[in-house]
Amino acid sequence: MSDMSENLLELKGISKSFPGVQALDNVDFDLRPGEVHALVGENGAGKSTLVKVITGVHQPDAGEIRFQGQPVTFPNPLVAQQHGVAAIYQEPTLFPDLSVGENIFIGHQPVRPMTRRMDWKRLYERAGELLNALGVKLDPRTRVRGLSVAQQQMVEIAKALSLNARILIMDEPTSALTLRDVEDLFRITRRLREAGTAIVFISHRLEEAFELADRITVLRDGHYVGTRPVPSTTTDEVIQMMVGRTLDTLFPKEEVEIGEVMLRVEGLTKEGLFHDVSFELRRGEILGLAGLVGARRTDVARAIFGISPADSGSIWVDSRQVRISNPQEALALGIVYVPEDRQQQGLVLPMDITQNITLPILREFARRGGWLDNSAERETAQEFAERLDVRAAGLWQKVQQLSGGNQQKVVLAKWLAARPHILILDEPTRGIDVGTKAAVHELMSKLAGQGMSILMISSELPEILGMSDRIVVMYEGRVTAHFTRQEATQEKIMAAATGQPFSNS
Amino acid sequence: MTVKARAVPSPSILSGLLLRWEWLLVVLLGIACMVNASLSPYFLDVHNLFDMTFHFMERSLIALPMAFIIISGNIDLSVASNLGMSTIIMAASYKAGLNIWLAMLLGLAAGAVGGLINGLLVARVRLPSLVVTLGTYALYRGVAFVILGDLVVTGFPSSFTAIGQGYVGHTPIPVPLVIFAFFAVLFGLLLHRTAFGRLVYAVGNNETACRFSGVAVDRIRIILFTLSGLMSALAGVVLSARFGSARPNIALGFELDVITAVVLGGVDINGGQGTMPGVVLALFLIGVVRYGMSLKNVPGQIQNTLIGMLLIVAILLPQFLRRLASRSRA
Amino acid sequence: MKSKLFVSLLLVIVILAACAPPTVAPPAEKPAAKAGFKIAMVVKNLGNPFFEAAQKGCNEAAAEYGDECIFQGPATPTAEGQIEIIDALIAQKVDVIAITANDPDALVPVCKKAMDAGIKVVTWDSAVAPAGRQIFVNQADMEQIGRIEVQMLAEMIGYKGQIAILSAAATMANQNTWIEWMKEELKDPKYKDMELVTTVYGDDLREKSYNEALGLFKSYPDLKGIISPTTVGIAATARALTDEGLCGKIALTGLGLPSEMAEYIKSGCCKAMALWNPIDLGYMTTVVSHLMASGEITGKPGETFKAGKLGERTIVDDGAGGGMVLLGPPFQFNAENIDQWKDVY
Amino acid sequence: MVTVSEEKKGRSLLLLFAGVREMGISVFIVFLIAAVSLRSPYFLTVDNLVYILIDIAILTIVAIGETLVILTRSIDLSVASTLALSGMIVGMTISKHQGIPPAVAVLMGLAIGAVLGSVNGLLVAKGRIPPIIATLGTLSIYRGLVFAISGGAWVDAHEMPRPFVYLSKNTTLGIPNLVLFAIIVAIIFYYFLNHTRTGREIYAVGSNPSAARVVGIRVDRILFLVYLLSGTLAGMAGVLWISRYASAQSDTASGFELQAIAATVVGGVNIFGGSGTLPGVVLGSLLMGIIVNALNLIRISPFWKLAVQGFIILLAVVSDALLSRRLQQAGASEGAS
Repeated sequence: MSDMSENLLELKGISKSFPGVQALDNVDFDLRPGEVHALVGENGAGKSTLVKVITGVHQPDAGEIRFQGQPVTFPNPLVAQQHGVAAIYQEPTLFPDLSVGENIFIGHQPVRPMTRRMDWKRLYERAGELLNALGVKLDPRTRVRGLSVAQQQMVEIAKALSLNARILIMDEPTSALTLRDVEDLFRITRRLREAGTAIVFISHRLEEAFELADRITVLRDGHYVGTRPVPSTTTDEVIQMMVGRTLDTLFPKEEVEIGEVMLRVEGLTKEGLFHDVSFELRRGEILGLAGLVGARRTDVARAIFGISPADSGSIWVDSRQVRISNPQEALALGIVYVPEDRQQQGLVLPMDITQNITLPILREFARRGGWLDNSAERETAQEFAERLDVRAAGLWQKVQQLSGGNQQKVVLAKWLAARPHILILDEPTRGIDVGTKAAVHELMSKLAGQGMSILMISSELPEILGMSDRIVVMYEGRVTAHFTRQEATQEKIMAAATGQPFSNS
Repeated sequence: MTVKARAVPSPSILSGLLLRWEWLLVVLLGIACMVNASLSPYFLDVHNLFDMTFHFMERSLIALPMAFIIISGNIDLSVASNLGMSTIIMAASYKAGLNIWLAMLLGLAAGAVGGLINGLLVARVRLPSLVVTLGTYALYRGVAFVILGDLVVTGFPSSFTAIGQGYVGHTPIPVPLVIFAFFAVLFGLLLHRTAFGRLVYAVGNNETACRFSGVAVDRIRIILFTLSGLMSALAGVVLSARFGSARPNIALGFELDVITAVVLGGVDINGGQGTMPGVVLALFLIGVVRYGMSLKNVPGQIQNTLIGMLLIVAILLPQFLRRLASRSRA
Repeated sequence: MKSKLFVSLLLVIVILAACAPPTVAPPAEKPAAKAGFKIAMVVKNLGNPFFEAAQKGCNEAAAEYGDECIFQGPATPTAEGQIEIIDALIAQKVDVIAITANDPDALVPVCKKAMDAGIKVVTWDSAVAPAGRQIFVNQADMEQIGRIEVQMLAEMIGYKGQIAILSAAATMANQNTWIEWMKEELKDPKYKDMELVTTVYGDDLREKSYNEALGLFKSYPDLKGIISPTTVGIAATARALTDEGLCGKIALTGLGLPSEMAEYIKSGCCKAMALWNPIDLGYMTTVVSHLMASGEITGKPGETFKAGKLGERTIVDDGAGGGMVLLGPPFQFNAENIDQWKDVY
Repeated sequence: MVTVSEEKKGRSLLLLFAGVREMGISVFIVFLIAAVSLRSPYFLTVDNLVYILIDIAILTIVAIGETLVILTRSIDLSVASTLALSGMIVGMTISKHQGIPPAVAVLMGLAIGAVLGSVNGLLVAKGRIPPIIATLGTLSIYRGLVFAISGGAWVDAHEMPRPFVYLSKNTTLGIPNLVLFAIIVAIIFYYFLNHTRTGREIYAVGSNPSAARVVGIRVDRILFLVYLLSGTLAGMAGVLWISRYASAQSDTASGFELQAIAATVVGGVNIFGGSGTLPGVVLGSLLMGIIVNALNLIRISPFWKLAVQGFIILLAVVSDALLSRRLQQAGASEGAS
């Protein structure tokens, strides 16, 4: 392990700080050809910063990078690229207006030797070859705008391949993927490993790290904790390294009494998106909405919340039929929606915690003539920030300075402050660290216990199984199954979610 | 609230205070006054100083809602054309025999409708505001010409012209200045002290998150553009009262002056940031600089050049200082 | 935030107050009794050839009479810009303001203000409405200019065919008056075969006038003649005629600067045109301004004076109860005389 | 499996997509032409169509420069002032040195435009001033400089050398020179945008600036370049302008920037960057030219022109937006299966 010549890339004593944050503190990391090296840690542990140091986006304040034993610096992404470093990020960094083929070759498009003219024919041929090699059926002339996240990831991988990458960094590539897509990704990853590519794999799903990786390195709060070869370590050990303690249970759903029907959806249809969706949600119940990415669960939620209302079908709240044509009306009925994309849809990043929490209920603090009662506003924000244990220097802190987990807490605080009866959560724990995840689950359980009705969209089966009282499964815009907590199994849900025939005993 | 000491420095009070845009403008305004006073003996005269404000009160009235619109992440290029259209509708209906005050209300309503159309196209059809108002920029001015052609409306009653030419009682304070002061305070309070103002900032910073938070984004946009149209019409009332006449080419080219002032006032052209005091200071800064140059008989074109330089230097200066500061820190 | 707002508003007031100390500071410069008047000539916009020529006359007369000629104008021809300038001139306590107005009515209030401040208001070229002026230096009789242009064009096209007018902006007082007189002249039976089909506006912008001229050629294929009573318009039209090869097919006349039009007059594109001498106009305006300031004339009809190199003049009635000085009949330019004028203005 | 479910269908739809920006405006232009032809038979003559092409040549050149800038999510408000300043400097030079051949005059214009454009580029790329502010500033500054260097004087027809005045008037191979200039510029920039790496990087920067940085595109350089090119084209347009109108003045082309932006936007360039094609922009300029020409031909009152012009621009933009949105929705529902 310590043989220098064996290492393709070696980082020693890397430190990096940003105003107010020590993102990396004396971190070591090494990478060998033909291995998958998983990098794990809670959010804010410094994984992404380390990746950006390797890809040349950030320059370390201290420390040394060795490539094939030689010290190097990566002053910009281009130099890193020239050393064969390629990266795939959680959010695909593609150009929506350009074609798939162009995206693959951006920055190193094939040109005719003399004229430097773009060789479009060769570009599309080679792009087609790369996509074929990955087993992806995608026309390289298609525009990227409109592709699914999974398709975009594949374009990213093809892009990395086109660079003949010797080091491929995958930063949370699976968080937006369905199980099936993840399997594809793993298949491709293994193939790359066999071809001798060194792969850095970052994921918050430990089971994936164990499935794929040869070694696992753990970071915590910007510090290096340790590296373990996979066969000789356990999930428990790695979790302990990550959080510094053992976790008892991730899914603490308590049994609560289920009350009357709070929300009933009947025959909800939106042309081209979903058809004839029906289900009901009771007081104190957590209803899991399972399915693959692209099953149009989010579209159903958006229809209920009034962001893009359905074409036909009816919604009943508290046994009254209602029309919800915009979020304001949903809000008035006590329905709130916590979107999956926190940064874009959930938060106003440049504004402070107070202002974010009170955004939907600002009118409550408006006195005569619209005058804002700042102290009342602050009190409310304080109350809910405390209830959710938001960690920040103060309520005045801008949300963009908070960690991902704390941002999610602010989003939840915002919606709880609106005192909803019906809470729709869209992938509530996506991309947040283990500790916050547990806190979110605990909170959901508590809220249900207080009589709130929760509709939870989740692509993580353990979460669905652990948290839901009942489960509705969708496939391609249609409801394909209903299960109770007792009858649901991973296999049954998966079958329904992939549109396969099943027997519901 | 758990205040976990996560080495986040609270913004340095000193640098925060010193680098506030408004202070920069105050300093520039002070310098402009001193330069003017030393260059021209006529500058330091109560009457002249107050009379100076006559010339930019109309632009200032439009700048108030423009600041809102830019903070909300949009822009309105049609203000001057809308001013022309609403003023001509007012003047033409007065000429047709309508009572001047009713005509004025009609003009204000027309301006509001013009703004409303902009708002509807932006909020409902979801077109970029720059594109929409570029179209109505031509359309509204065109409507003014359609209505009045090469004619002129004059002979407004003196009770009306007093709005634009008069003084408050026997003081040297012009009526337009008072009108502007009233609306500046009103808009300042609206932006900084009310729920509506807060929502304008929020929409300018992240429209999507606002939609997902149940904020009536479309309604806010429509209200803002309507308000802009209304204030343009009001500016038209003041301007035509000051002229004592109205022609279709009234206020040609005001839009760029207004945007310049708002941006100089520290409003982020990309939305989400800016203050009313900053905008008011910038309006006075430009007014004073222009007046000083007029007193020295600087040709119009050269005046524009200097204002353009002022804009660029004022935007570059803080950045330059910040870079210097960070360099010295490093 | 509240305090911030307050403080800032307060600062504005403080600065305004600081700028304006209670004692009226500036030493009121009493104008010298006889000579050394400050005469401000305000034009429609700077960079317009016609007015630049007038400035020569202003400087010439100012030098003769020992006055100072302040030449000012806005960047674009707007009333707003002129008002701003006039207000600054009032603050400077100039002795005379001589204006050619972008908008005759909009300037009245500020001109009245100038007169209230004891400043003489002279208007020239494009007059301010009677309420806002003390005397009008008229380049030529409005009626005469309008009629002459129709007569010249009629000669060229043999009193027959469609004609059009290409004017400056629709808001220009002088052009509009001339056009009224042209229409008046056309009522004469001898023009019964001539038809005025349209009036278009080039806004005194080169390219707009050019395009409007082209538009005329296209939309009226039978067009025989164009009158352009503006120096920008006639030059642009001549250029358009040349480009389209229509010289000789469509006749052109109007008011033009010899320097700009020399080429086209010689090529026969514009056989004849008229204009007064803008240098003389600037000169005359300045002389009248000087005499108004010194009190030698008051602007009443009937007064006579000697206008320097231009000789004796009498103030006549302008038809609105005020005084008016006529520069003289417009001068007609043609291929024979253009060479001696083209380098003058 | 990652697949486009029905590949064939998807592709035909996407092809339609790619063409849709130009399709919308093309349909609109055809409709307009048909409507005007009914009112004026003269409209559809070769003579008139050539005239329209000559008329839009300069607009097209400036709009192409503007397009490059808008593609990167920026805007250049200073094009008209750049045009005027370049025109004035060149005009003053050739009036003093009559021997300068027209080609050299054009090159001078290009060079002056390049300098002025690079000032914008520096302000935006290095000074990090928002584009709209930087060019709002230079709009006034360059315009003032025109006045300052000319002292308010003007250059007119008889001061210009003959060959220069005829530059814009003559034809080459039967094609009017002005049109030829526009065609050459359009071809060069079509090639540049579609067949060079740098051209594609312009789209990339506008499409996703942060991703552009990640893949190693020098965003600052691209920004600088587009302003440089926009200025260069405006500078060249300035020379053609003074040749065509045979005069250089301090108010040359004032307000032309809004026309150029309108042509660009009507031509389907997304004001938020990343998408838009050169043929679209040419069609946009053409539409603007047709509107002006048609309004003259159908003998509309001069007072109605502006209103009708504004109305048609709005109509074109609104219908284009609604059309492409409908197609996008259709596309989304297809892709959903």
